[in-house]
Amino acid sequence: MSPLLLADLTVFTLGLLVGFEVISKVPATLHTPLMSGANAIHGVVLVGVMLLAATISTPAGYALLFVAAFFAAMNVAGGYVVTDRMLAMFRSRS
Amino acid sequence: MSPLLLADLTVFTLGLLVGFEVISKVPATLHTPLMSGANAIHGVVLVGVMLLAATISTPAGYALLFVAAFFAAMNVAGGYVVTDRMLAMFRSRS
Amino acid sequence: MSAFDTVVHLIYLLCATAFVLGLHLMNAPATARRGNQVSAAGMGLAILVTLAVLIQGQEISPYAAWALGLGTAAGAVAGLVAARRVRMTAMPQLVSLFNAVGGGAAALIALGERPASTQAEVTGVLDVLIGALTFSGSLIASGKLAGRVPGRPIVVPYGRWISLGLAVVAAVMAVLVVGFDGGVWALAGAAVSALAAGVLLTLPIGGADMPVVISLLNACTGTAVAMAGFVLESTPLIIAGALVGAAGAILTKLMADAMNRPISAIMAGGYGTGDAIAVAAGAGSAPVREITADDAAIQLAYAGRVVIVPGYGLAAAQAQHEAVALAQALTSHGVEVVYAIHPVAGRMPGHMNVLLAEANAPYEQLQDLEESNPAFPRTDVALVIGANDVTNPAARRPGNPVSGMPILDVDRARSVIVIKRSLGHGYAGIDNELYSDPRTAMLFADAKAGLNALVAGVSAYAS
Amino acid sequence: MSAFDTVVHLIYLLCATAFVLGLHLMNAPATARRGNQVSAAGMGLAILVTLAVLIQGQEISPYAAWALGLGTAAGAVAGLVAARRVRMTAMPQLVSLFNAVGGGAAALIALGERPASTQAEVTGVLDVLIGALTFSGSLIASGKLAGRVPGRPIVVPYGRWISLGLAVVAAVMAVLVVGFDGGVWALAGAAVSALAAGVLLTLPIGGADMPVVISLLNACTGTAVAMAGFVLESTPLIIAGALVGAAGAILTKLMADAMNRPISAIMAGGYGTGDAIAVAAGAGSAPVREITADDAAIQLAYAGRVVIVPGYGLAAAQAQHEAVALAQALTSHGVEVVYAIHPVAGRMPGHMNVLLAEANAPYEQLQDLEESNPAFPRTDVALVIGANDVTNPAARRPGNPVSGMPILDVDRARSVIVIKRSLGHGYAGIDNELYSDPRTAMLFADAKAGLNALVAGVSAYAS
Amino acid sequence: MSMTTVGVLRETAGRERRVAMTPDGVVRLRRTGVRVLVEAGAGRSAWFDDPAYVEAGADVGSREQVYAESDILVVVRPPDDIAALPAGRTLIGLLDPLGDPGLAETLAAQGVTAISLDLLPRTLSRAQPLDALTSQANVAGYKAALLAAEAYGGFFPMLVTAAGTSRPAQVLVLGAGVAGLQAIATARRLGAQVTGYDVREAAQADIASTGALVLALSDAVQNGSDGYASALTGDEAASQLHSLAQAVPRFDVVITTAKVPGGRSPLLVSAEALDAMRPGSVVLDLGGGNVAGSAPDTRVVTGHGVTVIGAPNLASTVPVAASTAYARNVVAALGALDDDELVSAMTVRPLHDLDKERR
Amino acid sequence: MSMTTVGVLRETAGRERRVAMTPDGVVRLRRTGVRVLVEAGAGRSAWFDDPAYVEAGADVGSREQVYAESDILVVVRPPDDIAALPAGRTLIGLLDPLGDPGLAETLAAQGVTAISLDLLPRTLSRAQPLDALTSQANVAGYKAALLAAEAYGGFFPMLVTAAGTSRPAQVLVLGAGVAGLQAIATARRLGAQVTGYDVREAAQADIASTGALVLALSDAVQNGSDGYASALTGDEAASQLHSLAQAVPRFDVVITTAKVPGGRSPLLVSAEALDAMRPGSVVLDLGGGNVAGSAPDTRVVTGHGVTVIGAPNLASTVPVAASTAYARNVVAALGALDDDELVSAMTVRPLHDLDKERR
Ligand SMILES: NC(=O)c1ccc[n+]([C@@H]2O[C@H](COP(=O)([O-])OP(=O)(O)OC[C@H]3O[C@@H](n4cnc5c(N)ncnc54)[C@H](OP(=O)(O)O)[C@@H]3O)[C@@H](O)[C@H]2O)c1
Ligand SMILES: NC(=O)c1ccc[n+]([C@@H]2O[C@H](COP(=O)([O-])OP(=O)(O)OC[C@H]3O[C@@H](n4cnc5c(N)ncnc54)[C@H](OP(=O)(O)O)[C@@H]3O)[C@@H](O)[C@H]2O)c1
Ligand SMILES: NC(=O)c1ccc[n+]([C@@H]2O[C@H](COP(=O)([O-])OP(=O)(O)OC[C@H]3O[C@@H](n4cnc5c(N)ncnc54)[C@H](O)[C@@H]3O)[C@@H](O)[C@H]2O)c1
Ligand SMILES: NC(=O)c1ccc[n+]([C@@H]2O[C@H](COP(=O)([O-])OP(=O)(O)OC[C@H]3O[C@@H](n4cnc5c(N)ncnc54)[C@H](O)[C@@H]3O)[C@@H](O)[C@H]2O)c1
Repeated sequence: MSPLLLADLTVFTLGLLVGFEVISKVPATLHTPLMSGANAIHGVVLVGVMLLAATISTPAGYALLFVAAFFAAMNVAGGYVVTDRMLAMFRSRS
Repeated sequence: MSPLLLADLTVFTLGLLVGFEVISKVPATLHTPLMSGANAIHGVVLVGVMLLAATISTPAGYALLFVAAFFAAMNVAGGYVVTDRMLAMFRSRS
Repeated sequence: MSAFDTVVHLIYLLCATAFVLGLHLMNAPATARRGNQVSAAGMGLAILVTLAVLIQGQEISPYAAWALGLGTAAGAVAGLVAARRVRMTAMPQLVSLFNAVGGGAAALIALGERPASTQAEVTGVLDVLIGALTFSGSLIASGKLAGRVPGRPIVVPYGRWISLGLAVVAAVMAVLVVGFDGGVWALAGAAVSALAAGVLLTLPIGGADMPVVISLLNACTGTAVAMAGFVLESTPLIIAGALVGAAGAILTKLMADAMNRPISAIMAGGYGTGDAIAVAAGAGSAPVREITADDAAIQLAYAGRVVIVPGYGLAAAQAQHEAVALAQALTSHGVEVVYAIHPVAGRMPGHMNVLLAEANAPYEQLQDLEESNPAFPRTDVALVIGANDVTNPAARRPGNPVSGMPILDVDRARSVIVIKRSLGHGYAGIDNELYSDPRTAMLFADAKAGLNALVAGVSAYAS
Repeated sequence: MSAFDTVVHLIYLLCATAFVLGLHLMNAPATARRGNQVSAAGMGLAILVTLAVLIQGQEISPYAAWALGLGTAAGAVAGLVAARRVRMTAMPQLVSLFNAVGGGAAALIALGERPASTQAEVTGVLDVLIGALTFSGSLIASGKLAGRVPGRPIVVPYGRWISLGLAVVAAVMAVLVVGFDGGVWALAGAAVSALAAGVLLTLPIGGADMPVVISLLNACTGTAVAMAGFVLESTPLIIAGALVGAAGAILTKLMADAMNRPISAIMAGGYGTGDAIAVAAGAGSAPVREITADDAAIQLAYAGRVVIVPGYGLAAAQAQHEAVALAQALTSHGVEVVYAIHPVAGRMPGHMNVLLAEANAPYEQLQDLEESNPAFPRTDVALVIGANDVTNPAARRPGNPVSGMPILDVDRARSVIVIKRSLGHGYAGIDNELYSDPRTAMLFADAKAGLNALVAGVSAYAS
Repeated sequence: MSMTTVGVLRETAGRERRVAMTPDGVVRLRRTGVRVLVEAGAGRSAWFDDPAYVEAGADVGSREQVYAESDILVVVRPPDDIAALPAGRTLIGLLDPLGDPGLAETLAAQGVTAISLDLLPRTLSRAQPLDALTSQANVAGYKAALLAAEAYGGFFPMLVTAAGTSRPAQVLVLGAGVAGLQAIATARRLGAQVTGYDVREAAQADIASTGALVLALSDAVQNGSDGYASALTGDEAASQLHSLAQAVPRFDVVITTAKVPGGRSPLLVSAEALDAMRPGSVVLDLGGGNVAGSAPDTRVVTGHGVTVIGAPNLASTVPVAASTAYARNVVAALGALDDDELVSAMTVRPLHDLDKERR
Repeated sequence: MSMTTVGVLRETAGRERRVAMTPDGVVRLRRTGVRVLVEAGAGRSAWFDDPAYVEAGADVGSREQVYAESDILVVVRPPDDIAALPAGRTLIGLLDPLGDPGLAETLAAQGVTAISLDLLPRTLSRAQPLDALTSQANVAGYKAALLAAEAYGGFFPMLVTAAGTSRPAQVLVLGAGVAGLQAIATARRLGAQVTGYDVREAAQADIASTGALVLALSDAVQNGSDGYASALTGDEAASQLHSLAQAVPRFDVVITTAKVPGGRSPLLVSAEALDAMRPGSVVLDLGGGNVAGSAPDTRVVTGHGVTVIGAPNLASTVPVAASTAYARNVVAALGALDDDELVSAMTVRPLHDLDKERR
């Protein structure tokens, strides 16, 4: 295995560990917003799509790129906004 | 910065994040055992001392190595055993 | 490594830290919103930095730039509009949709990138498989919740065998890609079989279990994104993907636990028929909405005015001390609390008074029917503890055993939480329409245990 | 990278995961011991694998091998013997000693390794500075707890100026090492100034604050180890070091919070005079041991038999409902609970009965003096709630206001927890020797609030 | 029937301290546009004096005036000058037509419409505000516990004091209807350890819901759904009496409240059971006839030192509470005169009519 | 003094139902090797019959026999045939030497040693088991609340029922010593809303510790440390009486328990205050002289319908509890005869001696 892959694997493992530990006892009311918040985070795939763009040079590739960018951007933008709307319910008592 | 250093830094950061997240609301009774348990973990410095041994070839180095090994081994062995003794109080009720 | 690259890497690390911090803050109601904002800030930074990388590298073709720009703009607008417009109740299906496109994007990355190494081939195949499965599965889940796909479990004939077949096909394709440089067509084949598998896995699961399934698919997307990170050798994708993958998995377990359903049973399918959990008490009862003690506790803690309506069940469970403890906890948290006592609640005149006096409820907080009824419309939560007949709106209609009895107008409160053990009847032996009121949520528990959980919840989650 | 290297790296990763899992499990009493075992297993594996690396590499000189082997063996034996022999009460100072040697080892690594790069130089200096400071600081802390160094805060004249001077020296040495290849002597200079600083920082801090200081030094050692990992480019050291550094920091904050002392105030020194916290009530009162509600809850939950001794303070706080709720929680957790009622507890005959009957304490659990006294020796915890005179052992001696009054023999129970607001007197107006009994722990709180915290604790920490 | 004047009569029965209408009730009636005419001194023994009635909006007059001017006359118990009632009037009260069938005949002969609140169909939810049997039984049950505590020579509660520990009194309540449950609750408040018993199985959960212990006997368990017990057969009664005789002696205080609608109250505590009890024990008979040798409104001490108190009309000894509740029942009844189902059920008819209907 | 026989006399005071020794006490005494001789019928009105004493190990004999054979005679209240007491005997009881100085002279003249439990130094912790004043006041306070509830025409508790809502009775307890606190606690158990008042400042916390409300008046607050109140000056008393007259009328039930050791019980409820109370209110005077117009063991109803009950000796009406506790006090006293400090304090001496000592 390449040292780079090993380093990536280390990072991946530690990422998993952080993920496991970061969710503690959460009230059920927060389950859905938390899921939605996590969903927004994997919108980071947009960064991947942007990096991919640099390597693309065929018409089929452009189409694929467009769709991927559309998908990823939708994930990011919609994800954060909808989570925020859910959480707006928890502002301090009226 | 070298890519290796960057990778190490990434790992270090993630290690910190895991460390921050892994301690949740702990009853005060466990504070001391938990500190002791964490203390045992940094006994991993023994691994470092072992790796260091491969690079040492001077008499002063050997002395330093002996002391370092003594220190690290004491940390590891004593750390785990004393923690275990503390925690033995928590075995299920008599 | 250039200084620019170093800075980029460090910033990516900062973004990853923001994601972790964001999720951390989202564990508690008081900080949850700030958590989401921290996470979003990290995301914005990551995107900006990547933009800088693209500009600095100058390798991107103009067409690709256009495709990227237009796609991103259109996707962002679509996401924003959908997120802003959606009704509260439709949010879960929208989240599922966002999850689907996220998985889709991850899969497309692997389809678009020429694998540079065996590592990239392996992770690429994994990316495509997981991403495609998530894509179709999440779409079905979203459709079920939205009612576009029937919510009831759909049994596909020979579903297990077909799934097995699809798995074999996917495996063969994967081997072709990795071992024999099968190229894009094998990859596409893998994608198609994963898409089919996603549909097949989600169809048999009932609507009630969908939130858990969506959470599971969310974790899968995280994993797919991490795989995409391996393909692209991009640290932020790996970290964020792994983070969401693991956090999503834990969350899925918590959600399944809260519903008291093992994940394996959920995935086996066949349970849950609608968008609410129906608990049948007898013939002809309408579906009711269930609530957990945690949720109820938060609702109570964040209320301005709570009216406690005790009934025979409070006496049967001898839960008067717990009821008063809850009232005290709420009062000390700034909530206005009164007890509304119906003239015939319980089984003897003054039954509730005897109990509440024993538990030292202040006399000033005890109201009878005439005092309490006018105030229900400005009450945030009516908490009905083991009372039934004395809250039954059927009393307002002639022709049934409780007709003509004055009732406590709990159904005029902004929301109602009912603690009882089941949908069982009260003394009069008739169904209570209150329970199927959309504003009513049922906390099925023995009154004593239920109230204890509420007290614990209020002290845990109230800031 | 060779297959061997790959496997080694993966195993190191596994070990790091074991450390995390171990700490995770140590968060709850029921799993804590298993957590330590998981962590130890990971450590064993890491050492074995490193041994394999050494053997496989065959680069080690025989002298080095001997030095390593002998040092390790001697250190392990010393550690094991100390850990096995130490009395329960002396454990904290031993932990501090282990922490000292850990930090020392980390510092020695940087002294021993020839820096290969600027990176190694920077991290090496950091390693030496932090490691040396931890070494001396932990030794002082350990000495204070053991009584070898006086426990009271020791004020060094011009301490602040000396510290500043040391910091400047250390900085200069660091610059020499990194910027001007200052070599081993500059490094040693840095080490010496850090050693001195460690002493200087710890001396002014009082014995009562030592546990927090040790935890902080523990976090420092973690960081030093991580730095050593950078020097050696060893991933397991980096991960484990960072893990302990961060976890130790959080833990330090939790400990300081539990003692209600800001960390900054602790580090400023001057507070805490012995190994127990003394709260002065009047002239001539002996030091008493304080306990947090969390600890008390665990002690109660893990007891076999608990006797509740109510007194006037229970009545004054009107905490009868909370007392009974605690008894119920304990009973349902399998603990045997009775109430011991002294004939003149409270302010009127039968005062405690009236209160406990109101809260519905079962009559079978109420015992008077004759019934309860013989059973104290087989009682794990006597929980005294707002009672004072009726438990005062001074009554057994002539010559004071309570002489000759029969008392509840709580001091014959295996341990005693007393809930009251202060060391204030009872009706008879005299000190209570029970409070300075080594078996007694004081939970200073209003009875109602204290009992509420205990109920919450018992339900949270009881498995 | 145009309703104009409601007359309130002073009670004539001996020891009766209640009154059928209170000033509070007058206020409520006046709101419905009715004139209220109160006999002078009607409320005196319940501590409601005439000025209070006037202040509430009533007129006060002589008994003759009330008879002459009222369309509806309200009483607690039937007046003893019933012959003075002019024809065409309506009489509302607890007339006990089942216990005193002659009354119905007399009233019918006089042309008086009689509405008796004890004929109310109690299982109807909407009838609850009219339910005077419940409101009075509730008062009686409360007072029964007080009276028993008062008569008992020891403490009800457990008290640990410097002069020794008193164990809580053991109290047994037989019959767990309205009065029984309230007696249980009140005795429990005072700190006694209370056990309840009833022949109806459903009553066991009711007893438990007051926090008391349940005495479960296997004899003659009834599962009727209307909330009432029915008379036991001779065998059942004998077996029950025997089982209770075993249980009763370990109690310090026994309160009996058992009744059977339209029948004689069952005997629950036999002479043998009384003899087996400890000296100083107290037995209070609220049901009237539940205890061997008890007589209404008398205290007897048996040869073994057991005090037996007959107290069939305890509500009357808490006149303010009882009258206030009763007046609210009457106000509700006056407001329900257009409810044909209720009125027809409560109308007193001569016995033969009634019998016809019941069969 | 070689202790051989303890004699138990039947009480001779009117309405006195207690007895100085119970079978339970006899058992305890017998364990110390003492002979106990009980007058026949001594325990009857407290439900302890002669066979019970015999079973406990006592002998039963005639009054003459008891007088003749006993070394120590125990009573609750001084016997009226005190002249029959032979010289050289010891008499233990609640002899009230401060209230009846003549008794001391008589006993001294007869050569009888008299130990009066009401002279006990109550602040000594080890004296608590002997404290008969406390044990009897405790019983009296309990009974006072019961009696007041029984006499009151309404409910003590709040009850929401189909026949209306009854607000909880407002009860005021004046004087929060032993009896007052127990009265507060008992009335609270019954569900009343209770307020307490005492002239001693320390008593406020005691009242609050029973869960009751505190009535704080600014008049004549005392801070003495021995737990007793002292008599107020004329001005203080007048001002207190006035303030209480303002407060009293909003209560339904008032229980007074104020005493001053060795002095006359203070007047707390004036005739004006009584007149301002609502008809149906109840005032119970436990202190004896706390209420204008109250007389021992009588119930008076004022012109305004307020019932005033004089009840200075309520403990006697709960004879089992009172006698059991008293007997335990006596047993403790017999066991403490070697405690010189206690014995000397309790020994009755003719008034001039006593006066000398006190000054
Ligand atoms: N007050 C009186 O004088 C009197 C006398 C006789 C009859 N009644 C009649 O009794 C009724 C009183 O109405 P209500 O609303 O108080 O009571 P209810 O209508 O009888 O309903 C009581 C409810 O409590 C629930 N319950 C029972 N045990 C429980 C436990 N341990 N924990 C939680 N819930 C429990 C039962 O539902 P689950 O089984 O689902 O838990 C039941 O539906 C009226 O119909 C009234 O007419 C009143
Ligand atoms: N029973 C009777 O009949 C009677 C009558 C009169 C006098 N006494 C005398 O009263 C004494 C009774 O003994 P005891 O042990 O029950 O009580 P105690 O000796 O009077 O002590 C009560 C303790 O409760 C604590 N306290 C007060 N308020 C509190 C609150 N809100 N939360 C927690 N603790 C509180 C006080 O300590 P902090 O201030 O530190 O919190 C105090 O030391 C005896 O000396 C007895 O002789 C008894
Ligand atoms: N629907 C309502 O809201 C409502 C209103 C009032 C009363 N009730 C119900 O009506 C029922 C009767 O109440 P009540 O107080 O008028 O009854 P009651 O006065 O007729 O009888 C009193 C009790 O004695 C019991 N009893 C009779 N014979 C007995 C025997 N041999 N041994 C033991 N116990 C015996 C009865 O079961 C009853 O519980 C109760 O269940 C009550 O809850 C219902
Ligand atoms: N050391 C002990 O354990 C112990 C034992 C028994 C009693 N005590 C204490 O002794 C004290 C006296 O008890 P007691 O019941 O025998 O007292 P008591 O019978 O002499 O008087 C009853 C109460 O009346 C109050 N009083 C007197 N004059 C008053 C006035 N003008 N206005 C209002 N209140 C007035 C007194 O303050 C007292 O509280 C109490 O504080 C009690 O707690 C202590």
